[in-house]
Amino acid sequence: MHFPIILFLTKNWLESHMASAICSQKDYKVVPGPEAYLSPAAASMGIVLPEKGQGLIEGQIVSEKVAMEAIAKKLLGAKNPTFFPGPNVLWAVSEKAVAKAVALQEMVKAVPGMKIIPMPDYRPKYPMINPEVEINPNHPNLTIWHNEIDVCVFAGVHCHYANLALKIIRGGTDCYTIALCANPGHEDAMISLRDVHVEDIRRLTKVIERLREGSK
Amino acid sequence: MRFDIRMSGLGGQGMVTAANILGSAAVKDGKHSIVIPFFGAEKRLAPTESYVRISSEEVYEKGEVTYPNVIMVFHEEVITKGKCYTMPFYEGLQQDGLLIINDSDEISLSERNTQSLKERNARIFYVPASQIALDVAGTELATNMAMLGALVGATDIVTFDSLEKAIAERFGERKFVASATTAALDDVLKRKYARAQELVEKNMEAVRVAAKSIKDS
Amino acid sequence: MKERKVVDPEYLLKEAPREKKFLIGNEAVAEAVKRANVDIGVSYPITPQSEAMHLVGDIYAEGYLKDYYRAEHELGAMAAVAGAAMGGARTFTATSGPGTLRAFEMFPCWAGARLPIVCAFMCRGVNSPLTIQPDNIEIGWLMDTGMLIFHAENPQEFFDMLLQAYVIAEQPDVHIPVGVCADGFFVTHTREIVEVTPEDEMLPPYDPSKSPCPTMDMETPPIRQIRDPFVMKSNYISYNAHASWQQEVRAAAERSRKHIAKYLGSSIEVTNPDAEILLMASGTAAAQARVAVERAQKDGIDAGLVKVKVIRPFPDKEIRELTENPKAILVPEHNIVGWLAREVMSRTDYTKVCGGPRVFGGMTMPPEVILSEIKNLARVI
Amino acid sequence: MSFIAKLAEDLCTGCKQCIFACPEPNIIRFNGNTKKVEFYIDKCKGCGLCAEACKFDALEITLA
Amino acid sequence: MIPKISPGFEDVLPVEYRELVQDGSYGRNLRIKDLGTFKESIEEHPLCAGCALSLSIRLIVASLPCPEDTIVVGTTGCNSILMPQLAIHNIHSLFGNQNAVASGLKRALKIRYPDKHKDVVVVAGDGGTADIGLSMTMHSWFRRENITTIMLDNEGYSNTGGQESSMTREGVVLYMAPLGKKYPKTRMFEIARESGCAYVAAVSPASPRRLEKMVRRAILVARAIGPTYVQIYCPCATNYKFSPSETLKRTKDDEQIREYMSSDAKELIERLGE
Repeated sequence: MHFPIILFLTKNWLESHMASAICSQKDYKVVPGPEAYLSPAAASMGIVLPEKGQGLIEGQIVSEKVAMEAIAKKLLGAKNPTFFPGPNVLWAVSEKAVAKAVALQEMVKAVPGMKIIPMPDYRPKYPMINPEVEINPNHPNLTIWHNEIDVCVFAGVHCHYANLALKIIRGGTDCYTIALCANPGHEDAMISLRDVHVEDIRRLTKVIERLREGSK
Repeated sequence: MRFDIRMSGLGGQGMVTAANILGSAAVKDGKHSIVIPFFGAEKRLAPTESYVRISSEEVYEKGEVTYPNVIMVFHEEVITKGKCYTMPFYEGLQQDGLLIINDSDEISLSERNTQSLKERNARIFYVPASQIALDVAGTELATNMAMLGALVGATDIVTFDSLEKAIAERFGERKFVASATTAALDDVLKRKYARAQELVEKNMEAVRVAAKSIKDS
Repeated sequence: MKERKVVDPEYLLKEAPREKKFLIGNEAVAEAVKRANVDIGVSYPITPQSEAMHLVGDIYAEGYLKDYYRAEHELGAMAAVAGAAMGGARTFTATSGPGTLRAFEMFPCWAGARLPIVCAFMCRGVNSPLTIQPDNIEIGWLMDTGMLIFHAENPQEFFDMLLQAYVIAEQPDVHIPVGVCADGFFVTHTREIVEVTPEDEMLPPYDPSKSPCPTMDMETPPIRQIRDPFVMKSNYISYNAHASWQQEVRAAAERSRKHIAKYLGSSIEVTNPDAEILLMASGTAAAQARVAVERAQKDGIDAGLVKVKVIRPFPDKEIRELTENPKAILVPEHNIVGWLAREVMSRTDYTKVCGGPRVFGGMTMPPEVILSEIKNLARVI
Repeated sequence: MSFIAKLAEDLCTGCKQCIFACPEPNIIRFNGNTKKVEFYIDKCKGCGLCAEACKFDALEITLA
Repeated sequence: MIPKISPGFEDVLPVEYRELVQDGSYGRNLRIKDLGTFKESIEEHPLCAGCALSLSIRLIVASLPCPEDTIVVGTTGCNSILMPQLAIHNIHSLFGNQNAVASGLKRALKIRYPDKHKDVVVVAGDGGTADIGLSMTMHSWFRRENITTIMLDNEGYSNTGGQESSMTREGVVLYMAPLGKKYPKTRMFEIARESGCAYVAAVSPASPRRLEKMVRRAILVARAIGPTYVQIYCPCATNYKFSPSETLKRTKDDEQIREYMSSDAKELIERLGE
């Protein structure tokens, strides 16, 4: 557990309660935690979502290409990379969802040692979750802590729940979070891509494979 | 020229309708206008007011006209019995303002009121609007039109052409948002005339007669 | 009903040809709803809102909406639009003063459930003794529900803001309700020129598949799903989930800033920003203030005006910058509590802020009243 | 201290009354081969409704 | 929607989800008699041992004619503690507004899925239905909304610790009625009938097959004709302070089985052979 909790509390209590204070927003970075007793939402700290063709790295807007490279590097350098697929890809609701699921599995295969822990739904599960087999947006950091996951990828999670989970993970763990979003992206992730569809996942997989081959 | 007009009368005399028609006519003339009724739970024969602002410039102000330069009194009881939310009836009248009162005879005012109006250099016109409405349009419900005629006679605030179009639009087939009581009076009025066109013509005649009576005076 | 075609929102809001009409605010509301391609309207009568929902009923009868009914009370109306929105429909409703309060529990619920509902608030007094007259105290209460709050000055803005509200509310990164407020009677019953877009052009339909929360139709995964979950366990982490949830609703409002800049232009409108005396006002108080500022300038007083169009998310940065230089800030308002003055004070040197004049209970605020306050200030600064 | 249901399999007739009486889902399952019920006891709260419903005294509530 | 797992993810999903897909009740037209032979869509829940209300919900869910196209609307109360564990879309909005939410939801689904039956079923407690939400409950009936309202009548407010409700019987001492309730139980059956419900029934979980028949009838009539109401008596062991094992006996002793159907509803039920 993080020790100087009082310090965190003071600094971040101020920040999250002065969410609009320009001074505290200036240098805000979305980096691995543990950040605070209750970390602020990155959007309230002045972090804005990327436009089409762009991505986010630690709160900074970069080109999509740069973001993809960064994701690949993070995944290949991870001790315990983990993929958290959400309901939109776990459940075969449409051909699009199935195609995406297949593409994501190819991505997982490209990363040596990458695990999959699913987020099958969003219920507050009773009485407990087994963090070895599932992640739940209502207690995501249990999963992260238990498995000592250092880099994780979210995909197929509804945006609202993805943001909850990403923020709690940042608040309570030192996991590096990556979000592949089909909508406009996630400020609360350390790296985020937007408008990610099947072909974009394939492109990302290619980047991972290229970097992996290059490092051999 | 900027007109800030207050119309005072009793519920059912058509102050709100007159204000809508006047504002609409001003817009047709290419001017700017804002129309607002006095907003209470208005009932028949209860004191009622409506307001129109007209200008060649853009108009921003909302709400009651508190400092009018034109006050139109639709019913003598506004003055004689104080049936008016604004007391005395000329409260807020600007310097050199205009008063148009629906009565054939001059109403005797208290010395204080006479003095006060004199200090403001108010121009006062009496017009037998209800009588004109009855004689020319065949119904007292056209009183408001005669009052508008008097206003046009005194100020040329809108053209007859636009006024006619505005009346036709108001009583035409287009759906018009009116309170329940106003809608009921609309029905009475429409029943009086065989055709919508006749309604417009008769009302315009009342407008012209009233305007002429002011011009002539 | 004319045959209608779907057009691009940006075209409809910015480029579509406009026709001048002489309308009251309530008519402008119905004209906006017509073009917003709304699925369901739910109404409940209250002055001064009623005529707007009558007219929405009329356009439903003409075929512009797919469903419409009069609810049992405002709480029922607001709950029904919530249900419809959870089912993936685009909804509209409106209320005023006491109705807002009767339904109040639903507003944080809409925001928390991330429902892109657009509701028009035709503000009126709510206290006893009864008043049906304009008074926008309810905005002061609505501000902290998590909804976006727009404040229209006139029927034209009411029309535009309602359409803009749908476009902004339904952005996947925003997806929270928008309250479009206008002062009752001063806007709802005031007839003036409103420039409207063509009757046969409408916004694209709502796409629930882009919602940040699943649609409740048993077609959207996951099927094991409650809108919206309780905290089931009493421990740090599940409360953290709830706290994060609330932060996420506020974050959504922050994200709307980008879209507000795109579709509204700006959250504020400024005249003479370098003035010694700066007025800050919203709604019809801004209209009255504009006239007072013009007259003050004619009298040789250095006065300016900031009209605040968006109350939530509050234009913090803009207000902070604008309040740096003036010697005094005057905040005229149509309510007794002075919620806008409070907002401004908390973002600047509050000793410079004069909250007032305040007019409420239905009274008109003549520009002369504001002007005399400007003159008083000019004497002392 | 907690209670759970205990089944005397030889007395079970497979009438399913216990299944219809149990407020907890997926605990009592019917085995199509043996035509008797089976208990997935992990989630049993020991309320005793199954024992009440059983007309053949095949069920009793015991200390877990 | 009948849930299916995306190919390749079968092995990563927790076992209870796999069971739901392989052995769930979706699209199989299962009945209460089949209970124990398929995976129920309620997972483990936190309600009290011996809770007749949770038994009722379990039986209601097993009775749904089309669980794959049903959306449940609940409200605050013990039922809403269970609902998140239900693998059918369900809504908790506020306390008492369930029938208004259901009205809006049903209308939205009619617009979006004109060729499909989407059953909207309200499952709420007696407080939510007959007290705080009474106006919204009754008005959904007046408006003839195509929704089914199921009241779980445990004769009091249980989730908040055992207060008297309008469904509590006269004379009963509970919190907020320290001298005993001073007026009789609200006659919701009659109210429903007079308010325009095409089908009204009262039953308890002590009669599971009858409960099933009534719930099915109520939902099928709601689809085609108009509002329906089922009142399920399910006494609360915790707040009425009796042993959980007595629940069934109490329920059986006090249950009142009643049924009313309009002539249209009767014709429909006969035609469908329900």
